[in-house]
Amino acid sequence: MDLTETAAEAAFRAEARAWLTANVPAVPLPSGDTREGFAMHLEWERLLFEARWAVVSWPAAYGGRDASVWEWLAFEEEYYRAGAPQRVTQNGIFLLAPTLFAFGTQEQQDALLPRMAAAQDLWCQGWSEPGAGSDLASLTSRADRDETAGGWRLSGQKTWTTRGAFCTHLFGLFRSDPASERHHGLTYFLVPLDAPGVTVRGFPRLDGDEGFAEVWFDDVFVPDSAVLGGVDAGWQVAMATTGSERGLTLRSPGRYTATVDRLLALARDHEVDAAIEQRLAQAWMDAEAYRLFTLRQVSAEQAGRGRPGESSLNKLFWSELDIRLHELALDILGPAAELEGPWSKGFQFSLSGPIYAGTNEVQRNIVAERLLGLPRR
Amino acid sequence: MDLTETAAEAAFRAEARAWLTANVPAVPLPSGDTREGFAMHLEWERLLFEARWAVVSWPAAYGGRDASVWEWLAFEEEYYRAGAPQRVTQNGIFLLAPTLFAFGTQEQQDALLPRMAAAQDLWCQGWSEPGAGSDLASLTSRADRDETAGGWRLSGQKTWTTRGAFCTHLFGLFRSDPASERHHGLTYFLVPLDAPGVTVRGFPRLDGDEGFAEVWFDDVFVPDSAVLGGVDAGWQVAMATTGSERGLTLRSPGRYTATVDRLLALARDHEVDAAIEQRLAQAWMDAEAYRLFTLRQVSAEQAGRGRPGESSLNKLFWSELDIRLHELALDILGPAAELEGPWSKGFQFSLSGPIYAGTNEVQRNIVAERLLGLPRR
Amino acid sequence: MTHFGLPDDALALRDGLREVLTTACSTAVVRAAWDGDPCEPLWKSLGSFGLPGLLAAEAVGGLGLDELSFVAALEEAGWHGVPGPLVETMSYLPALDLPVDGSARLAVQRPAAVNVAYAQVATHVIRPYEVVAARGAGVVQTVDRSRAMGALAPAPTMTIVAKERYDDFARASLRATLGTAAFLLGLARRQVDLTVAYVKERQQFGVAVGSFQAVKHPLADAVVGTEFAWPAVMRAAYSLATGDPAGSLHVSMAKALASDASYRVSRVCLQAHGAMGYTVEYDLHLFAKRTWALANEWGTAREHRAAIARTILERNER
Amino acid sequence: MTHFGLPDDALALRDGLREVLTTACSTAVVRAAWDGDPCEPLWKSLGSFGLPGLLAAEAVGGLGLDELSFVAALEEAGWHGVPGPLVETMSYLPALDLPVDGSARLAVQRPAAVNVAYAQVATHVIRPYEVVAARGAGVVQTVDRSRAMGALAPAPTMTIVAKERYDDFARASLRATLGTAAFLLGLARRQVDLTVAYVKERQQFGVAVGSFQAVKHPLADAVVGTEFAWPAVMRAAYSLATGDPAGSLHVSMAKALASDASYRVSRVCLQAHGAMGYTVEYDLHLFAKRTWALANEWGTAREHRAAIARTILERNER
Repeated sequence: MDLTETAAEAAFRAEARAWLTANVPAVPLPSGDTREGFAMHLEWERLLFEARWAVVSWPAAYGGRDASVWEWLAFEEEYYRAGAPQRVTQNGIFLLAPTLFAFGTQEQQDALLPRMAAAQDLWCQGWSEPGAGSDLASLTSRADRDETAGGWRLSGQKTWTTRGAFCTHLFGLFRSDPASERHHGLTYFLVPLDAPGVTVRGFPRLDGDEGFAEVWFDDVFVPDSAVLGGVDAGWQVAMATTGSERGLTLRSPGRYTATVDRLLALARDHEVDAAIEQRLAQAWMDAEAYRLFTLRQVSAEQAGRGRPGESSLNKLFWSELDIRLHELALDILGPAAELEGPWSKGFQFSLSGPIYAGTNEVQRNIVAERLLGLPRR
Repeated sequence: MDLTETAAEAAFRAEARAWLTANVPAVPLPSGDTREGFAMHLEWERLLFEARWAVVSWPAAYGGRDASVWEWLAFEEEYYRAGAPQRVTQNGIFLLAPTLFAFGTQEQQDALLPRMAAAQDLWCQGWSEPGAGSDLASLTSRADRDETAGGWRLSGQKTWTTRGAFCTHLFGLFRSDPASERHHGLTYFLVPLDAPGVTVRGFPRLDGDEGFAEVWFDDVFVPDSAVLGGVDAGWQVAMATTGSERGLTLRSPGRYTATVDRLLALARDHEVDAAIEQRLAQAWMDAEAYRLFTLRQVSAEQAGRGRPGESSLNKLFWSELDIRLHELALDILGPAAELEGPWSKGFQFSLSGPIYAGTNEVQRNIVAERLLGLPRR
Repeated sequence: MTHFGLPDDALALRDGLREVLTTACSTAVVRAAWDGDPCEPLWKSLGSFGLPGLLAAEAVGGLGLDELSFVAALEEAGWHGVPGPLVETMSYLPALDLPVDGSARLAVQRPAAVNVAYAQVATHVIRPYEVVAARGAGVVQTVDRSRAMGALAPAPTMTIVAKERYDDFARASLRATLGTAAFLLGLARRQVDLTVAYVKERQQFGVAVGSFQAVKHPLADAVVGTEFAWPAVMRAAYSLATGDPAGSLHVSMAKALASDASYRVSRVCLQAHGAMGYTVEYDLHLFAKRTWALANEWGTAREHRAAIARTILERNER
Repeated sequence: MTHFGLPDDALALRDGLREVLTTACSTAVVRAAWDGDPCEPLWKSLGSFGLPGLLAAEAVGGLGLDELSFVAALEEAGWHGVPGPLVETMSYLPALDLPVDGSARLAVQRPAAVNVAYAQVATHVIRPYEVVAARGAGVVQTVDRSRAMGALAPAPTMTIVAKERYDDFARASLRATLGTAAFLLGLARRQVDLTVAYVKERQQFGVAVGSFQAVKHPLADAVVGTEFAWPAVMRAAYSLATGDPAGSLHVSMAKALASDASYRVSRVCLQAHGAMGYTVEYDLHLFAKRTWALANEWGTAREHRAAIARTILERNER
């Protein structure tokens, strides 16, 4: 057990803090889930990239700093503490990139990662379909082999694609073996959204922002190089990514400790009684407990002692924590809670937490079955 | 809508209050779930019977007062307000008796009800078996036809029989059609526990009192007159009784409003902050809401407007309310909560609420399927 | 004889209103209100039905009904998500000399509040002891956009309320609190109905998702909450109708239980819908967002519980 | 390099203790403690292992280990439900000149408390700044009878604590709070283990009840609670071991989270057992009742949260 920051880590943190202090916009950007806001966030992404803060844990060759996971956590902590903009590139750099590093060919990595880091290619995720949500393995989008052209023809529909209307590329699963069922016979494809036959329609989320898209594929040709990790091996490849989505790469602890700091500031501006104080203390503890759990989880994984179901524990906790933090803020605001603003917006966003990245119902099954060993139905 | 008490109701209430004030023991009796305490409670039951307060809603011929359900509710309110002893006869008068009134022959009613009211016959319930709890229909205790002797021979084992070690009779379900499955082919029997072949072993509950019994039947003969409501019709007959158990006859609102009064008195003896005050207000509201819900439920049933699943709503609410009330008391007591006393004892008892009379898991299924119409699995 | 239930005339009124609203208040109408539409045809229908003046005396054209009919009607209105300041209009009209035909729409400025909900569509704004015949200036967006708020424009005409009507105003405030509780339970019922329909239909893993205990049990628990809040609303209505001195306590209880129960329903129903509930293209959000706003309007659950605690801790000290 | 996890020596100690307790502390031993048995053989085994003096200096025969080993050992002791004032003895021995071989058993009289838990089996009772070598007189029964309480008998020998050891006493109090948190999580782990075994075995409706979401999901949620409390216990142990000035804050957090999480586990596990958990003939209650007692001992979750609130609301005002 050692929680002291090394000199190098401290220096890394200090550098990040100084840069963020100097560069984070004084006035928060408009939501990155609207067309105008997205464009402004892209500028921010490019600024981050130029200063080599876009992908700190990546190799320097791809625009990163080869940061350790501890440095990455420190960066995230500073990032949220500084109130820096949301990362509209996150589905690429946090969800696709780990899969590319693990399964991509050298050519794929060299071609895709630098452009992703620089926010030139903007990636969205194509998992869900109208009939395949929690039951992802029931997906029906097809990839038909085109031997002549040396590639595949995609057809079908994806939906709930976050920021799909603003992105340039999609990664997703398609059924490449027409005789297959469930999680067999699927392939992980990388698809440019300007390919002929692709239609994208943005549609609004709960808070009214156009944060979702439906994507239709009508006989869309992609070459063999668009396959990530092997034909018919898509499920295994995709599961590596959903693990990342559930676990800490998407939800770094700094996000919640920063939210709690804002919550405490809000409480100081209002009269709060002992009932609220109890909940404030709980909020502070929970965010801190999430940070400590994450440190433990990372340490265990590094020591090869990770446990099954751990990323589901993580996901259950942060998704419910996020809602509790916002509920507490709204309770402090009282009748003013209904006004549009960061807390009401954050509350609405928090409600998606128990739904996306595998519903919490599915996560509870995983904890019960894989961590505790209870029988499947 | 009319919540005014009639003159007759008010007089009835006043008479009950006066009698209770004069007769309720000044020092609470020891637990009726121990052998010594049970005997003292029987004396109380006989006192109640002599003053015609044992079974107020029954016909005068059987020892009652022909009280309306409103009068019965008023009596219960006064009973709990006075801190009167627990009703150790309740499984007979509240669970079996409604079934006897509905399904018993005139002979059965005349023979059994007066003795039950007078606490001469003491009835326990024989539903659960070691392998049949929530899944009551899986019970395996048998009733084999003995045509020669004109009756039945019972064999098998019942368990979790409340106060079984102190009772004289048992009512329960036995499989009378050996070829039957699930809820078919069961018969409802009335069995004296001194019949040859019956063995009873008391065993302790969570609070250490000998409140449960296992009952073994080894070729126990009972005559045809021991059948209640028809051979092979036991399931339908029994369901009428479990409805009573879940619903208001077992848990009258006066019980919780009286508990809340004691809770408020406890709070006045301790320093409580706003967090506790919020919970006290919630406790008061919940007990009151339970009372109002019950009034509505009774009114609807009297008007023939009862809904499926209503008794499950009722059971879910009182069982969880009872725990919350006791948790709050223990929280107010703090470190003193662990001392044996009425609140810690009541807390332990409250924990059985979500388990007995059909687990709350089963009740939630019933609400979802019968009231809301969701599909069965 | 004791009877706990809505009287037949209240039930008949509710059924009649249901018929009116089924045609006059589709979700398309609610969505129009989100875009600022004052929904004149809807209010005209409501006026013809007599709803705004439900509590007003028959002498001035009202229906002269009591609070039991009032909560029966508002629960139904909540199910339909009627946009606009219906609760406030119905509650305050009996205290004022204004038309009961739906042409007067009354918004209420709550103590210490800068902005007024429905300021854009109201004809009058009521403040403690004055009535301003004006609409709001500037729009402050709320999560439920049909409740868009605004600060008050300088008042062209203003009426100071006469002292002898102060009691009427206090009563109107209690009624508005109670009516909001009833409206919330209607919103909750609608959300449950939408959810039941959805989870019976939606298939995953080869079965309807509504067959999973993970969906059934939270929904059952949420329904327990609303089922036990509704009798409290009925009781408070009866107390106001009969002049029970504990009326204010009963109204607080009704509002606290309804706020919490309907909020919980909104959470469970959203979750049961999965991603489907998380887009404004689907209707659920219309009812969820109104729930979030109204749960905190006319006293939050915490405020009402605090008031109750003061009463019960004192009362029992006697 | 940053590493968040128990050091190898703490893990080895825990594994060794597990071996000792598996033979020395069966549930039969815990049940004997319920009947007033002071469990001498168990304490002799603990003494041989060195547990009572785990934190005491090697110079006086202790193991000289730190709080990380302390919480590792106590979590394991909690799993076995070790009866007697183990946490208190381990916490206070370093502050006193008493044998570390298990013959000295220290009970602690908490401020303002009349009765002392374990008064019947302790050799010494510690009060703010005095140590009484005496056992309690009279028995006050508690829900967990292995914790029977008593008022103190007139003290034959009493030692006033020297002023220069006040800091040691303050440290002992923090350690006892932390150790109780660790013990609670061990109790919780045991209850989960019992429950998992039971619901895998128990059949209803033709399947193991553990296959129902109604059983799985509450259990999963309860385990989330303990899984997130344990790192807080580790962190607080690390803070005490390294003299972190925020040690007291971290101990409060550990105790508050452990109290709530283990209480919740006790409720969910009892419910998952159905009637089986509701008899003292089955073992579950031994661990549940200790949980209920310890959740409120050395500060309730509410008290610790209140302390945390004071700190964080002030700290951030700087």
